[in-house]
Order: sequence, then C-alpha cells, then structure tokens
Amino acid sequence: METAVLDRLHTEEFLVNMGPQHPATHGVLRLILKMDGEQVISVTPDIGFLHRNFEKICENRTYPQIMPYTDRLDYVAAMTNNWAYARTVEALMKVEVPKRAEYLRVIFGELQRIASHLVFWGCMGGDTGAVSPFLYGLRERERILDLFEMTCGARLTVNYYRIGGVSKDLPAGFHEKAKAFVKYFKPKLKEYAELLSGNVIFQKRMKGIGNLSQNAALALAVSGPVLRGSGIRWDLRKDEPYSVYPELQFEVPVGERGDAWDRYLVRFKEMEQSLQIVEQALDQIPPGDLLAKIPKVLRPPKGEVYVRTECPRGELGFYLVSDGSTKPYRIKCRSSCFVHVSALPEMLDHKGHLIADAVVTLGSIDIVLGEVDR
Amino acid sequence: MWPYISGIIKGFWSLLVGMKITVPYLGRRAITIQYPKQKMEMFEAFRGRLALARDRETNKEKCTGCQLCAKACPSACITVTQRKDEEGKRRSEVFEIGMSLCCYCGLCVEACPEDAIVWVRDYEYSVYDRKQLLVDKPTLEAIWRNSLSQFKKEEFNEKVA
Amino acid sequence: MIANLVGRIYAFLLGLLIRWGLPRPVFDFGAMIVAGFVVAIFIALVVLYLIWMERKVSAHIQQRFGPMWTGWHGWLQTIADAVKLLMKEDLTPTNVDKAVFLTAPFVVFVPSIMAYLVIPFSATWIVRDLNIGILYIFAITTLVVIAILMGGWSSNNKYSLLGGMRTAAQIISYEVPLVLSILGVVMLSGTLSMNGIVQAQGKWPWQWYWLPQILGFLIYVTAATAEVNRTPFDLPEGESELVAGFNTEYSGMKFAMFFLAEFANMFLVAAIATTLFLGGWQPFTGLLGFICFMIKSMAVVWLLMVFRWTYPRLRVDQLMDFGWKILVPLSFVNLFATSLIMVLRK
Amino acid sequence: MTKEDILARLKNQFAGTFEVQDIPPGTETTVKLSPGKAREIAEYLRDDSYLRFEVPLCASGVDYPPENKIEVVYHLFSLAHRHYITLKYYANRANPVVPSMTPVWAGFNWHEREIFDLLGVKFEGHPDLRRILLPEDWLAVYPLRKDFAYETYVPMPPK
Repeated sequence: METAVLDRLHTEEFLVNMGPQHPATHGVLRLILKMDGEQVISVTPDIGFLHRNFEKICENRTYPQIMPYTDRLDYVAAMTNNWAYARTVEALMKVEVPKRAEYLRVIFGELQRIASHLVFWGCMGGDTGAVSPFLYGLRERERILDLFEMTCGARLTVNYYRIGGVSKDLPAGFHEKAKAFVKYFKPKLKEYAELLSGNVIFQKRMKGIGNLSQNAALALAVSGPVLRGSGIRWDLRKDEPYSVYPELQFEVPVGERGDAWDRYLVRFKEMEQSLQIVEQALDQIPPGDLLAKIPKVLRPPKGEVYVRTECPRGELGFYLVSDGSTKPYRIKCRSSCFVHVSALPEMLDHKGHLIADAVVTLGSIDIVLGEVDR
Repeated sequence: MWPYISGIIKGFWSLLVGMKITVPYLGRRAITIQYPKQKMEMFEAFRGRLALARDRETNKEKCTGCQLCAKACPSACITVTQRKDEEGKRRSEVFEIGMSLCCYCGLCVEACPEDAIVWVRDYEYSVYDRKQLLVDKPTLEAIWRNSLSQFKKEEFNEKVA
Repeated sequence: MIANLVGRIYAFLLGLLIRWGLPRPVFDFGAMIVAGFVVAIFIALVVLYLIWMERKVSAHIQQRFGPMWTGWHGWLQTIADAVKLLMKEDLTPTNVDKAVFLTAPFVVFVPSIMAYLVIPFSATWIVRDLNIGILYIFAITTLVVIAILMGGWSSNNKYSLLGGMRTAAQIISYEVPLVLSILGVVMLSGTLSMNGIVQAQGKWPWQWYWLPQILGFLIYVTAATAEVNRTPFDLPEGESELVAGFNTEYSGMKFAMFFLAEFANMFLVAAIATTLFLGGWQPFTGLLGFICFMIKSMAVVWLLMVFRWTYPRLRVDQLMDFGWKILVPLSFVNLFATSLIMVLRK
Repeated sequence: MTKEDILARLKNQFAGTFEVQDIPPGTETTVKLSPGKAREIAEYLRDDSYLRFEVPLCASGVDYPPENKIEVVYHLFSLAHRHYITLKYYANRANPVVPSMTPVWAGFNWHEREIFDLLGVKFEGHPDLRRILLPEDWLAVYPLRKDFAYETYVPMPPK
C-alpha cells in the first residue's frame, strides 16, 4: 500500500484486557495490554485478585500453625514453601536439623522441583498451542504426587515439613517406588526434548522472545530460572548452600540471551539435575531422627531474620520479626513470582512483540498467582 | 540458498519426530480410570476425612476432651468441651469440626495424645447442604466405624485372593 | 446396487411426474434439492462421527479414555452435546451488529455444503459432475473467510476482531499455495472435472497422483490445514492468546454451527485430497468405491487430527512467512518440475 | 566483605547520618537511616565498587503502635561481593512519609507499592504509587497495621 493511503487510514491504539479470565494467564492475573494491531506496545500487570493477606493471617497464628498456609502460597510447589518457612524459623531459633530430616527435605524438595517444572513444561506447550505436552507433564507429575501422598497423605497441600525437621518418615516401599520413578523418568525427559524442545515451531515461538538483560535482571532482583536464564550463575543451593546440598553433586544450568527459550531450557535441564540429586539422596540417606529437639510451645527469641530459599520458581524469602511470643510479630513473604510479574513490562514493552509473544513471555516466567497475590 | 533448504528439511524432520512420539500412544492403554465405576485405592497415610476413634476392644471413647487439637488447629474449626463420665474420667462433651473451614493439614491428628482423632481414607464426602459440613461427635464416630467395616472388607478380599 | 436403486427410483419418479404434467426443469430442480438434502444429512452424520473421532484420537494420544459413557465408547456423546447446546439459552451480547452476528453461523455452513456437490464419493455417486469442479470448489470454499470475518467483526470484541482479521490474512495467503499445489494434478490429468481426475488416476495406489505429485501433496496437506484453521495454523481461534478467537462471543447453537462447520470443512479438504491425490473411489466402484473413498478421507482427517494434538501453533508473522516464503516458492518449484517432466516425456 | 568492613566504609563517608543496629540473631548488617540523607546513602551503597549492593531483595513495613512508628525495611544483596545489608527507616505513624528507594533500585517498585497499599506509607519520589493488592474500592484502612481489626471488614451478606 502506498504511504499516502496509510496516512489517510485512521488507526488507533487500543487496550486489551487479558484476564482475569483468560486461558493463558495461569490464574487470575490481569494484563492490560496496549496494542497497535497485533503488536504489544506496553503491558501493565494488575494483580491482587487472589489476595488474602497471608501476612496478616500469620500474625494471628502460632509458628507451627503457619505451615499449612505456606502450602497455599505457591500451590504448585508446596514442599519448598514449607521448607523456606521452616528454614526461616530455624534460623531465628538456631535449630540444628537432624541429618535424616535434611535428606528427606532434599528428596522431597527436589521431587517438588521436578513436579513444578513439569507443570511449567506442560503449560509452555499449552501456551504455544500444543495440548498434549500438558497432559504428558501432568501424567509424570502424578507419579511424584503419589510419592508425596504415600508419605504425608496429601498431594498438593502437603504440610510435610516441620520446624526442626519433617513430620513423617518414609513409608515402606518408598525407596523402590522413587527409584522406579527415576528410572522411568530419565528416558521420558529425552522423549520430551524431542517432542517439544526439538520442534521447529516451538523453537521459533520461544527464541528471542521476552529478553531480559543481565543488568535488568539484577536491578529487578529476579531469581531462580529467570535469573539463570539471563546468564547469571546464581543458585542458592550452590552459592549459599544450605541443608545437605554440599554433599550432593549437581550442576547449575544457565542460559545465554535471557529469552523465553533460555528460561525454558534452564528449567528443562534443572529437571535432569534434580533427578540426579534425588538419586544420590536416596542412596545416601542415613538413619536418624526426624525432628530436632525443640520445645512443644515455640517461642523464638526476640529478633528478626531474612532467609531466602531456592524454590522451583525462584527465591522465596521470609522476613520474620519475632517479639518473643508464640506468634510472629510480622512475616513478610517475598515471593519470586511477585517480582517476576513486576519484571514483565521490562520484557515486553516497546519490543515489537505480538500478543502471542506476550503469552509466551508470561508462560516462560512461570508464575503461580497464589504466590503473587498472597 | 542452502540454509533455506536445509531449514525446511530440518523443520520437516522435527515435525516427523514429534509425530513419532505421539502416534504410538494411540495404541497404548489409557492410564486414567473411569471414576465412579472404578475407584482409587488410597495410600495408608492418605489424609481423607477426620474421624473420632474409640478403643477397638472396649469400645470406650478415646477422646479425653483435652482440647489440644482445637489449639493446634490453624483455622480454629474444632470445638471441644470437656465433661466427666460415670467413672469420673475426662471425656469430651461436644466435639464438632467445621469441615468447611478445615484445611486438612493434619496438625490436630499430630497433636492428639490419645490418638482419638484420626484420618480415614474415605474421599467421597461431598454433601448437599452447607449445614452438614458442621460435623458433630456421633457423625465423627460413625465415620470411624464405617471406615472399620471398609477395612474389614479389604482384609477379607485379601484373604480370598 | 444402491446407485442402481437410486437410479430406478429417479427414473420411476421422473416418468410418473412427467406423466402428471410436471415440467421437466421443475422436476430437475426438485431432484437437485433432494440431492442437496441427502448431502447435508450425510455431512451432518460425518461431522458427528468426526467430532467423536477427534475426541477419541486426542484422548488416546494423551492416554485418556475420552467419552465412554454415552453409548458404546461414547459414540452418542456428540449428539448429547448437540442436544445440550440446542437447549442452551441463545445469548446475543449487547452492542453486537445483530444482523451480521446472527447470520454468520449459517453463512459459514453454506460453502462447505455447496462444495460437497461436486465431490465424487463413488464412480457415479456425485451430485453434479461439473467440468470445472476443482475451480468451483476453490471458488466456493474461500467464502468461509467471509463468515468468519462476519462473526469476528460483528461480535464487538477485540479478541474476535483480531481472530477474524487473522483468518482473512491467513486464508487469502494460503489459498495461493493451495491452488498452485493442485495445478500439477490438473496438468497431469488434463481435466478440471473431479470425477475426470479420479478416472485419470489408475486403479492402484502406485498409479495415484500422490506419488508423482509428492511435493504437491505435502504442500496441499499443509495449506489445507491452514485453510481449515487447525493447529499448527489455528491462529483465528488460538485459545491461548485470543480466548476463542472469532467465536469468543458465540454460545449455544450458534457456537455449535461454527464448530460443526470446522469439521465439515475438515472433511471437505480431506475429501478433495482423496480425490486429487489418493485416487478417490479407486480401485472399486459402487458401494465398495464409496467405502474406499471414506477410508482414504478418514485417514487424511486422522492425519490432521494427529497434527493438532502434536504441534504447537505458529505465530501470526511466522504463519505469513511460512506461507509466502516457503510454501509458495515450493509450489512453484513443483509446478515447474511437473511441466518440465511432462514436456520431456513428450 | 565482613560486617565490620561494610560499616567502616559507610562510616567513612556518612558518619552521623545513620546508626547501626544489632538485632539478634545478627546475621546481617542492619543500619538505621535518617530520611534526610537516605537517598545519597542508597546511591553510594549501589555504586561504590567495594559495596555494590545491586540486588534489591525485599522491602517490608513493620508497624509498631506503642512507639508510634512504622519501620520500612530494605534488604539488599550484592551479587558481586556476596554480602548483605539491611536498611531501615522509621516513619511517623500518623503521617508516614518516607523517601522512595525505587529511583535507586527499580526492583523496589512493587514492594513499595505493596507497603503503601497494606500499611499506608507514602513514598516520596515513587514513580507510580498506586494500589496493588487490595481492591480499588477498599477503604483507607491498612490491614497490616496492628490496630486493624477483622471487624472492620464487612463480608457480603449470605444469600
């Protein structure tokens, strides 16, 4: 078309409300997209639809009672949330957790990481339009949830970790079942790499989308696979090792360009690494106590502490202020997803991305709205 | 020119590889179950439904009404009051659980010193009326008794098999 | 056998009515209407079966059962769903362009029914063997885009509008490779009549045009997938970005119409593929030929379904890139190679 | 850098504008800033090549009604040097206005919005101080303040 005609044609930008009810927002997130035709000019996330003020609830609960509420923060990775909270209170009380409990924590934490990344992997397929990977991902996740269920009785809201240890020992037959899963899952990972990662359409959809530079990643304090996708090798399990991670062999995969494809690959490789960790931990787990010796009624000393833990989606930090009573004076939950959503405009604004790319970018930061809104 | 052609061939090949993975599934068995017809066997540890257990031999109440469960409950959905029975032992008078508030965390079961409040592996407990979610003591004990008969059936089946 | 029967009934009725003084053109017109109805009912049945098949294929690819309860392995499920959709409240959102909004679901059905009239289901089972059959089909099927555009535009919804616009762009660009890819077949057979093309292909699979026209066949399948808006080219209704695309605002029976039309079109492109590349009703005639034709068409449909449950979706610009930069040049290559070989052979 | 080194470096530059707090269990350096020089100290912490606190981890607000103050706490981390620091400043409960740290660390943007929303602290110089978690028609009560009572929340009447 001649430019003269284009000039005469009246066009205008328009707003698209993506969400709160939209198939691709992974929950009740609302993105206000300013669009020029199919192109996204800017994005304004609107959150809070799932807000229940977790922090205020915690101020009215005793320390052990808060544990079930942490399940519901990031409900796709409840185990690691439990862990993050337990670690925070333990840091305040200076509790030494028994070795066996630490191993159990690592096993379930890493299984949870695989389960969570499987959901991500499936949703990524779903976001790009391939539905079957979603079902495959959930199928494998079911096996992990079976392991959770036979140990602690629940699949999603596990409430398994306790301050100073874990609540239950491994049931009979767990070792065999977990080993069988590891054996079953390894070839599956290869299959999935062929099915989705190798697919030319999928690669085209993911590469070069939603770039986040290293500087921006640091300035916005993103964490976990998003940070590593931007090429920064930072993993709390390696760099500030807690629990028994120093005794286990694993690598920290990083990306190069910081686009959706890198974030996807980082998560995919993390699944392999987590599988390795689970395998080692299952072999090395010593016998021993499950709970440290802690008083029945918990009264952590006066003080405050900020502890962060590497969860599947990034670092979950708890800022805990104690006034010496049985209830925390203040808990601030610094959720990684909250930060990642705030980084969304940085990834999308004015880059000429299309609406489909917005969906892919949102999928690639893998948010859970339970944790964003708290 | 060559990258263009090789790109087409590689892309085409990757699509064939994708088909190679999905098509064989057509011949495999489904892994899901037909729920109301088939039912899942739950694990021993499954946190299904709360119940109030009695002593198996003497059929006496285990609960002493100590209210530890009520104190442990994060959502404060358990109401317990205490009384003394004919023998002068402490028993619970009222024992109510508001299942609409319950978050199935199991802290009450862990807190109970008498193992009176227990998990039952039942998972079909939807009701038609919200009022029915306030479960009182006789119902809680009935749930436990029902679960016992279920156990017996399973044991019987095992013996037959 | 059946064709014979139909022929006898036709002759009998013709004799009877002419004797009663009915003018011949009126009778022909009536016969056409009856044939049209037969085709429409046939389409409805095929579509019902296809929806069930899609559910089963998707379920088994994902290791599920799919519908199991309504009838044997759920084969009545589609009918149950259709009844449910019929009984639903017929919603018309406020601020829609009412006339356009209400007609769009019916307009979408017209082209597919019209196109079926020239499909040779068996040697003699064809409503009208036009001598420009292919041309007619491709002229008619393009009209689907108008219905989708109507639905997308009139819904007064940004997602619908984007979906409708995408369809327009997509169908127009994929029409080019689609037509180019079948030109090779037309050149080989030397006719535009659908039945003529089937007859020009030999009796056996190695004589059918898929072999000499393998590139054309692949291009046709790809472009046809795009024509009927199925994954990986289902952008107009790409559920992860556009909710449901052009039919976001449609519900109840109006939605069902769009849904059924999608499957009718899918069977149509499969039937065309069968006619042009897979030898149509060959190697049998009559009822056996019809069964042959159906099996081949279903195989093509099955392929489209496997595509859908395996692949992610392309992005809008990639879709255009793929259409214009890969499919169109390739179909020209195919056309050129075909003509070259034909010239050399002479 | 150890805790002492960080403090020594800060004292060198900004003696008198902050005070060091020793809070158990004492894993992090905690510094209480006075609002006057807060922004300069923040920029120094970010830019100084020995400190390089480039990662804004977390910002939270804590309400202390008896002392009539709201504490705003910033947790910072340096990826280059692997050390932590906690910055605090106190706002008056009646009129809590503090300088915003968002111009220095972009990552605090949403955290400060959250504090504004839930505790009612106003951040001066924040580019986009809007509601974030609570609904738009929420009254001016701040749920994370200690005097917030559940009774102030009126639920929808059951049908």
